Amino acid sequence: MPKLTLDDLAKIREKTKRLTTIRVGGEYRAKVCVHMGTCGIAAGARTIMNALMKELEEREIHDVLLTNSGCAGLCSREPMATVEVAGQAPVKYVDLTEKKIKEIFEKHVLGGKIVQEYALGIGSEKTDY
Amino acid sequence: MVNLTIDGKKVQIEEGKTILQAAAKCEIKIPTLCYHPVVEAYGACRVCMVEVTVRGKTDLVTACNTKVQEGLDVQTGSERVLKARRLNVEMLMARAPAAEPVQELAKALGIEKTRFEIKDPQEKCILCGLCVRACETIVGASAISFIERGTERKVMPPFGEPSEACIGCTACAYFCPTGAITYEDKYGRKVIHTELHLGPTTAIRVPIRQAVPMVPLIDTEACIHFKTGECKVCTKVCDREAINHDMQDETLEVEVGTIILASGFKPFDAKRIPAYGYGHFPNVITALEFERLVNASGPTGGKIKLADGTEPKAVGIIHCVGSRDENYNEYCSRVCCMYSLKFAHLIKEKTSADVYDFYIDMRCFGKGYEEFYHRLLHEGTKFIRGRVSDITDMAMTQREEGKLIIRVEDTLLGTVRRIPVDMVILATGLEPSIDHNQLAKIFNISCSQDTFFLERHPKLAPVSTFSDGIYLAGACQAPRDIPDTVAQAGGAAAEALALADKGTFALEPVTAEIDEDLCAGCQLCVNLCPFTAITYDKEKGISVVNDALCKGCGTCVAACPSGASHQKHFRDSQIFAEIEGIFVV
Amino acid sequence: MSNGTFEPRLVGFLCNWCSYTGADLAGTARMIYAPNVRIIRVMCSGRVDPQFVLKAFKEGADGVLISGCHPGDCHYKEGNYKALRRYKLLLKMLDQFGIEKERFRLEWVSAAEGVKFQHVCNEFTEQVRKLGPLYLSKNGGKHEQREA
Amino acid sequence: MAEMAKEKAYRIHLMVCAGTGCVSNNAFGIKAALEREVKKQGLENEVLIVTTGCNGFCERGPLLVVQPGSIFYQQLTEKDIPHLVEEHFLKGRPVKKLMYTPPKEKTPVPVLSDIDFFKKQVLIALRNRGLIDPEKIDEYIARDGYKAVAKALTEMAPEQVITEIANSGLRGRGGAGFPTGLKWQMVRNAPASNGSLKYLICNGDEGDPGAFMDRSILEADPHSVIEGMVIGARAVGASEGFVYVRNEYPLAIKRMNIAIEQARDYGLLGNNILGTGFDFDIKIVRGAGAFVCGEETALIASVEGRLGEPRTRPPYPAQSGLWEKPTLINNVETWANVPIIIDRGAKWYASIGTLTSKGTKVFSLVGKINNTGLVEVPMGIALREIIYDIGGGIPGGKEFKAVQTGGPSGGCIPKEQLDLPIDYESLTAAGSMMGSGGMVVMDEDTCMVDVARYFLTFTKDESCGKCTPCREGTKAMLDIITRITEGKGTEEDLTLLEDMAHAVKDSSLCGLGKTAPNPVLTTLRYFRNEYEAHIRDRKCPAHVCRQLNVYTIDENRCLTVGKGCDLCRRNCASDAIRGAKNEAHRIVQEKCIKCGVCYDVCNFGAVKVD
Amino acid sequence: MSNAKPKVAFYWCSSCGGCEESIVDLAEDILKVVAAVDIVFWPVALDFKKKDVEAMPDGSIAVSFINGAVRLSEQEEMVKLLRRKSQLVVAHGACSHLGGIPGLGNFWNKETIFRRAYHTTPSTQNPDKIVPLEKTVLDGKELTLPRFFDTVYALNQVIDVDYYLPGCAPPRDLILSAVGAILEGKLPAKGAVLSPNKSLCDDCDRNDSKPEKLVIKEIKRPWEIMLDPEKCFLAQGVICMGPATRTGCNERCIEANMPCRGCFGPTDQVHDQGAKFLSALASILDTNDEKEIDKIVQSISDPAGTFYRFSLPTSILQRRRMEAIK
Repeated sequence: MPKLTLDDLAKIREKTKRLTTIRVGGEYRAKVCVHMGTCGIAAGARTIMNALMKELEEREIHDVLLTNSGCAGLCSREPMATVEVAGQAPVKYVDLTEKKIKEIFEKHVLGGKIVQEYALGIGSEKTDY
Repeated sequence: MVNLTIDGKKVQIEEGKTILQAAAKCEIKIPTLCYHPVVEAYGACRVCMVEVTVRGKTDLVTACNTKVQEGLDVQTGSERVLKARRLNVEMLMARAPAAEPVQELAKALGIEKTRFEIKDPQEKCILCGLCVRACETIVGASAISFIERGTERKVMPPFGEPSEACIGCTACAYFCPTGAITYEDKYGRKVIHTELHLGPTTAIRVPIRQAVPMVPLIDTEACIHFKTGECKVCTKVCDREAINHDMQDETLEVEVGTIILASGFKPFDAKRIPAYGYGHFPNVITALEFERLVNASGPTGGKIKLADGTEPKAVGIIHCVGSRDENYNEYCSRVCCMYSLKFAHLIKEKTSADVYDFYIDMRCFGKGYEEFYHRLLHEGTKFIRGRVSDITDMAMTQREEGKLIIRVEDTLLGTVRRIPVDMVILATGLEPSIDHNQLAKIFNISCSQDTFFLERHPKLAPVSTFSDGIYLAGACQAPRDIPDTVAQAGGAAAEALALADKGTFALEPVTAEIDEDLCAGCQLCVNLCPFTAITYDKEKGISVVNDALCKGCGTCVAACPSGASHQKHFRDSQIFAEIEGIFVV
Repeated sequence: MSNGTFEPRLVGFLCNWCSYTGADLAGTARMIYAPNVRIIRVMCSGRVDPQFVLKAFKEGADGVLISGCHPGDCHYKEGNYKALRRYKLLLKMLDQFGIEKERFRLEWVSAAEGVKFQHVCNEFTEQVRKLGPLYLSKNGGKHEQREA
Repeated sequence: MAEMAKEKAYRIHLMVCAGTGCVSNNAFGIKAALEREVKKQGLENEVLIVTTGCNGFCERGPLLVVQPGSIFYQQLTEKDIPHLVEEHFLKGRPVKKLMYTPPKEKTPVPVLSDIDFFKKQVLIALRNRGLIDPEKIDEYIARDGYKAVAKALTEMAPEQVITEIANSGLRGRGGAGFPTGLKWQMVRNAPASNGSLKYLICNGDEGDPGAFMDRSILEADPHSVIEGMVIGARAVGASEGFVYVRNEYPLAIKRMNIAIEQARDYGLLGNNILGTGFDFDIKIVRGAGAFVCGEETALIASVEGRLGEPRTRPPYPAQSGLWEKPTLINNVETWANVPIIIDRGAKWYASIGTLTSKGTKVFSLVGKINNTGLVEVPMGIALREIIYDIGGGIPGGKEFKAVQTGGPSGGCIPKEQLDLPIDYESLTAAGSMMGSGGMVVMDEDTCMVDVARYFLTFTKDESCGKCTPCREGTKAMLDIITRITEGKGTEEDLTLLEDMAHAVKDSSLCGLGKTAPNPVLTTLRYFRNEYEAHIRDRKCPAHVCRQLNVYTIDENRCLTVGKGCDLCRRNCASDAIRGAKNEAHRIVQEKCIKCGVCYDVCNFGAVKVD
Repeated sequence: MSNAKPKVAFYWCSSCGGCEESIVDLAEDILKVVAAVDIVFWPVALDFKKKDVEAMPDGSIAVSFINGAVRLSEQEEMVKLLRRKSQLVVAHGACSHLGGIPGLGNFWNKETIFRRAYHTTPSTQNPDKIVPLEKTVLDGKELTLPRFFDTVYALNQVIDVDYYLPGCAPPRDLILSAVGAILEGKLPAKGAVLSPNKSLCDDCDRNDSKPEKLVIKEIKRPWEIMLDPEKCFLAQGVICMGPATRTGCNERCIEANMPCRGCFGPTDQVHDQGAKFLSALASILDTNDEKEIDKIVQSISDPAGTFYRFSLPTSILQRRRMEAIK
């Protein structure tokens, strides 16, 4: 009995690949950017970030890029996040709560359907990286 | 077979041979320095470089370790070759200006002096590595190696300390082509005639020039292979592949009808008499050593020399060393007087030395012997009757300075004398060569008290033994000289042949017999028999006498507790009758 | 005895190879020695059965001599050593029988030692002569009325 | 079975370069600071800190690459970290001042792939550099690691593997450029005497001064070497392999050891690899760092525990190598190329490079160049591209003079040949060689005679001393060159030097000796005028050979500008300067020992050198 | 003398009585004997007097079994009488066969024995130095005692003996077969010892345990060592007379883990059991060194008594020479 079979090798590869995809800048289905300037953090961006991390972790999703950025300039509507599904224009969501972001994640990030009610606008600006 | 061309000459040679070997085959000389036929080629000195062309590709390679290839075209003296070779030799001249082979090579290549910096004009080592390779691959000791690298490279034992791995074989010095390695015998005993090598010289040798069969043997005590498991150089140089290191002593069982024992003698070990200083004074030598010294095929070509190579001015010959002496051997060794006289004669003949013979009495028993003695008396040999007490180098007078002084009581003059001489020859006596008691047990024969073999009868059966079919010849029976030995050997051979021819021999009439009906099988007699003639028959439960082995001593008969054993012609009843008869009167 | 001097009667068991030859040598060399020793030749001193010694004493010997080759010289290698062992034990036992040690002797005489044989004979004779007769038969033997 | 537990995902991966260069620049201090700050900001569940092997841009260490996005931070100090962590990782604002700004430019280039140094590189051997933690086999596997082994062991016959390697056109990266496929075929065909024992060796004895690509691969991606070796072992039928690493590479040894352990744990080494019944294992042999042990026969002797000195070839190691068994010996970089060739196919590989030289080559770019570091470029790239595009040109605006490739065994290539395509044949034709990939750039201030002296000093010191020409010849040549640099050279010396260089090249036993004269020969070839200047004019045009310099003092300047500061006189070791404070000074040439101290200490430029 | 049953006489001389016991020990087999023969004289068991025997015609007794050595004139007289009256005389047991244990008295004579017995034994109180006298006149009447000989005799040294039953005492089966042979008239040649003419080793179970080289380095007495019950006694260094002793005893001593003491006497070929055993023993001593020989000899404390335990009167020397002792 070998210590490792071909299947095992493939499994390890797949798993680790998912965990390290962000390093190689491969294909992402979506990019979520949480705006985490001082204003954002004060308004609860941390909760949004944590909620998103938890979603990614629980669903074992590795092809969604989760980033943060500084203040988006619309401090009154914080917490804010920008969702950019591959091939589509980025969408900015404002006044987020944990519940809201979960819904957005479910519907927009995974489902590809924009959650209109939370969105600020579409196609505003692109996040750099 | 591979075909190649060397300097235009076509050569055919077996595959696997080197260009150097191929060149040798067609008598083209390629110079070498680090090459030795028995050591694996190293390719370090680069003077054997030749230009080879194969399949259109030309390159410089070392001839010593480049194997031949089909179609190889070799140039041993092209400009490119010579340029490289000259430069290498020139560089070696700078490294080792005192190395003669390099100088010779340079001369041959037309190099007069080196253009490179000479560090040490005395240096001889060319770093060819033969010593290192010999020590590693031939000796198997790896006691020396290169240390440092580049120009700092040198041959050293580990850490530059005397190495425990060194077995002192001096192979390194032997292989060194430039004499850069020397050695000194620090730990051996003070060698007699250091330059003469009276002992064995090499591990593989013909034992003596008159050896039969005239073939070399390997001294396993001295052979490096038996010390380290390596070497086997001899097998590499023996074309006939006649050398086999794996040979073991083997026991051969040969069935024979008769046996002649001729185990010979060994000379008395002169070291047993410390007062004579043998082994201490280099110029005190034994008779055998003198024989070797005076032998025309010996190390000095027959010249009589002292340890320092000079000729002696006075020589003392001491008779009866180890013979006629109750401290060592009581018997007379018979031959010493005559060979001592021969020595005296030879010394007189070859040198102008005074010869002193110290004797107890002259035993010139043979034909013409006495006449020889008389001749010596006329030749001026000084005979001094008396046993030498000791030999010393403690001079008491000017005349004795640097001499060996023999102290002796001259019994004819009745005074103690001190005779200064340069060389002392000890006329060592004869002793049985091997353990005769053990041999006697094997052959069912006896030894006399002096441990020489005992003949059956001194007059009636002088070459026979108590075992029928076993005969004695030569000094194993008693000290004797060559004519006597030859005569006795002839007698023994005749007896042996006569018996073998006859095919049968008469049993002793006086043997023991065991009465089957009376023997209870107590086995007490079995071990008594010195001739192992009695065996216990387990099945019958009785002991049985082998008539052919029984010599009829009757010991078993005397011991048989149940009276079952009888001795023919010496029955109990016969002896009882004899006893009774004595007192009839 | 008639002239008042006691002439001991001695028995000698001599080995064929050394002592008997030695005795022979003494004879051929015309040596003069005491005639008291009656010689019985055996092949080897190892052949001498203690019964022979007892028998000799019983039959009237005043002394018994066993003679063989010197140790190490035995024609049969070790027969003389066996003789020696038996002699030692027998000597002790004879003492218990009231026979003096001096009446029983073991000697090594080689074929060349005619002189020694002469010497042994003379000495042994004198030795036993000093002890006087053994008179064994007087109170041994068959049941006799002498008891009375 | 590998542990398949669910692992935590992080949104940011910090790839801290832990190559030897960065480590010596406090990479671990940076790493510790990062950990500290990340924890302080409560980001430990979001940010993963990874130590990677050498990133290549060693000039700029310590380095940090932030993923996603490949933001390249350089020349970090511990002080920078709190700010960096807060700004970038917490607040998402990359810190521009810690990014790389190319020379002559003002704006930093944030993304690694946009940096010139990286832009022109093609990473094959170094494909995983900076992307994986070399101490984690899973990360290697994630990068398609051990996929090639699986393929070679299960889908390909040994002959196919060899054919694939042969077709790829891969050539030995150790320097000589022997076709790898052919070598493998030789080992495979070698009759294995005494059973079927064959050995594999990975030559990691990187001895060229300034070369560190092997070390870098071993540190950054040890598994690629292991994988290559397993494939090689399968192809030639070997069951035991040795990785020969010089003891001066402790980090490489440590990472290799960890990698071997991990591979064994996963059954990728040892018995029954991947259930295919194939057995192979690797041991590490540490070399004592003798340059000559890079020579394969010397290396084998060293592995065997003997004196590391070369022997005559043939027999080649492929026929009779380690313990006289057929032995496949390849360089680290060669082995690292193997898995990807098997994985992606010979055709893909052969598409890179030139007609005769396929694939890429890793060079260590050092010397008078802006971007010192490790670069992997496709074969055929022009020297100019490497030096000016990747290397960023010569610092201080000086003029390029020559580039020395192939280390001490290589030669100098002058600026006339800057457009020389880098491949085996071109380099050899230019009198140099590919070597293991050292590339030393020289500018106008370099004396080529001195360069030759420098390399000869190295080869003389590193010569094992076995064969006469190398041992005595390098020394003799060095003596001559030293004479020349001291102004004592003659025309005959030049002839003798040239003769000797040819003879040593011709008659030396091993590659070391055969190539040792290369620096001499190429400098003679391209810069003979410099030699002649040294001999005829007793001048060193670059003023490097101090013995040839003539120091004078501009008395006027000394007095007027420097006011006779007397500094030079006080510093003169040989009491060769006359003068006193407020006086003009002058140098007594007879006493001057040309140490140059006066020149160095003069603050007013009054000391002239000629 | 037409009585069908042969007449048988039993008599004991100087003996311990064990031989009488050996007859009683025949147990029920005695009844067969009694049934087959007419016992006419058996002083130990039946009330016959000397005069009854004298009254019998010469040769009227078929066989007389006489045990014990002859020590007294009375015994001499009685055995001579029985000889005259009997057709066959069988020496019954070691004492009459060889002299036996009483024969050890031959190391002394009457004078020394009396001195010891009546004067010097520690338990004796005899201030008047009274010794038994052959004739004593008491109240004018003369009382006689049999004369005590200086020497002990085996039976055949006093009368002619036809057969010998060896052993101390003779084992049952030997007696039975002897009686059987006599009754059936299947008798061997006159003078025969009614036991096989081989030494004990022939039957000894331990004979196979002898080592290849049977030698003795040191003599031990049985109580000095733990005797190996399987191994030859000589191999253990213990003196066993077996090799010099006639077999037929059923190795009773050996089975009791005691070495043979020689009660069956020597085989026919041997004149002197003690001398022969001495010779054998000395032969297997494992040394040629005179000093060591002396040492071993020294360790044998009583060679004569050991080797002649049962056979002194019939040995060549027969007895000690008293002249040398003062």
